[in-house]
Amino acid sequence: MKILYFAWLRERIGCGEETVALPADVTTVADLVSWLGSRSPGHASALAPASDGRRIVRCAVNQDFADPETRVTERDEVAFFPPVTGG
Amino acid sequence: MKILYFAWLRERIGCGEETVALPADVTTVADLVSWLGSRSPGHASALAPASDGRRIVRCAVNQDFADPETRVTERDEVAFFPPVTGG
Amino acid sequence: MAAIRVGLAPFDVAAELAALTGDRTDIGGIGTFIGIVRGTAHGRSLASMTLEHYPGMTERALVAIALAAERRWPLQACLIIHRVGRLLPGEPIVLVAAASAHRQAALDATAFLIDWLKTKAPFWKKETFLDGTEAWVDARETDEEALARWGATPTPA
Amino acid sequence: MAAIRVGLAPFDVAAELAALTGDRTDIGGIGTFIGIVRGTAHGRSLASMTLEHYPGMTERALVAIALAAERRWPLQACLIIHRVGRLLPGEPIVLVAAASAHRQAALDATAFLIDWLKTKAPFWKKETFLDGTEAWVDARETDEEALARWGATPTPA
Repeated sequence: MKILYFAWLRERIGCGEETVALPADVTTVADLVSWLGSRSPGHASALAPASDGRRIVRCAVNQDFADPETRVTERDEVAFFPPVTGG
Repeated sequence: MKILYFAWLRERIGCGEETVALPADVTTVADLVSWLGSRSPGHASALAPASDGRRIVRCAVNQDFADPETRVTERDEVAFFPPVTGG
Repeated sequence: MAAIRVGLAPFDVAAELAALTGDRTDIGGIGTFIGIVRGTAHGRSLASMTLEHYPGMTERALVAIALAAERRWPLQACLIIHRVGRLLPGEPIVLVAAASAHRQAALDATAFLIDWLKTKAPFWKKETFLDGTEAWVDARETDEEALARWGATPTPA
Repeated sequence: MAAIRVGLAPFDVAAELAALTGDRTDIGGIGTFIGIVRGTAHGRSLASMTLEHYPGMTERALVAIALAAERRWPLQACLIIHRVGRLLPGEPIVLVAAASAHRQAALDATAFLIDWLKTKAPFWKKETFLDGTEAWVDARETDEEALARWGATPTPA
């Protein structure tokens, strides 16, 4: 699976793009966040929820905004990023 | 008094500007409209209210929008025109 | 800074906006509206549109409208340019612009400027159709309704 | 016609609007909004603003936003141009424009385009201050509130 990181997630994780082999039990965005968080302290810090439990990081699957429940497969392009601030 | 006419009032009256000597009993815009209406059939037609009595013609005294009750004197510049349609 | 202009000449939007903002770096957004002569009216083809105005009162009215916008919103600059004379379909008639630190103020002030201009500035449009006939444009009640959004007194009726 | 563009280059508003309208004579008004880099943030002087984006998703998102505007209002044309890379204070970041036969549709669609863009397009701003420090801009809750005006589902939280 191709994973992309943007803005301060990219900086904190130290890379903008990585390709991972997905474990069989990772089937949703929420699963993916948990699993990625175990890969390095940078991942864990970047993907952690706020201290009040609110989800900070946004996600897109195949370039569409996605929820924690959105299902993912090995062939998807998944991106993680902060709330957008364009315009 | 200097009187100006714009748009279809100007066309119907046949002039854009005239100078008149104000009778003593003309003290408001409403008085002025009545008195001007007696000067020619063109004036009467241009300044007449709509068939339902609604006032069609707008007025400005010294370049500010005015009401029928606005007072006028010999030294004022008074303009009559249709509702505005710019923009 | 409020700038207004009335004249025959066309305007260059980019140059006008550049002049409006100058070297300032406190502007976060500029809203603009450009009104354009349409090629048809009531289903008939237009040859041209002629704009008449009341010189002197027009400038006073436009300044008053610009200042009213500057009182209502924190604007860094605002601009009203209105053309007069004979214009062809597709030609711009009017440009209004409002610059502010914040986008909502810029957008709201832009709508306010054009709404007020349509009911409070002494311009009159005459349509000349391709068949040679002419007609003065009627004031639209929707323009007075648009004014009401701003809590404005309608122009004296 | 919806046109979108993402790139490093500055834009010429006059040329963009001319291209948008072409030879059409059915457009009565064009609303536009231009977003500009401000010279200060949180009271500190800015050296530059750097715009990062998600190539591919950005273009998809902008097309979706433009099409959503065209579904909601009778637009003859609509345009979104967004710059990326390093921009200096005073430089334009974004241009949105909506052209319609009627001014209210053009103005409303313009506000809609910029409101949606601010919450639904994958851009991120990083501020570089004169003292050399850097900070990613926080998303503002007022942007989500502006969205609510359009009856829109907020972006997944």
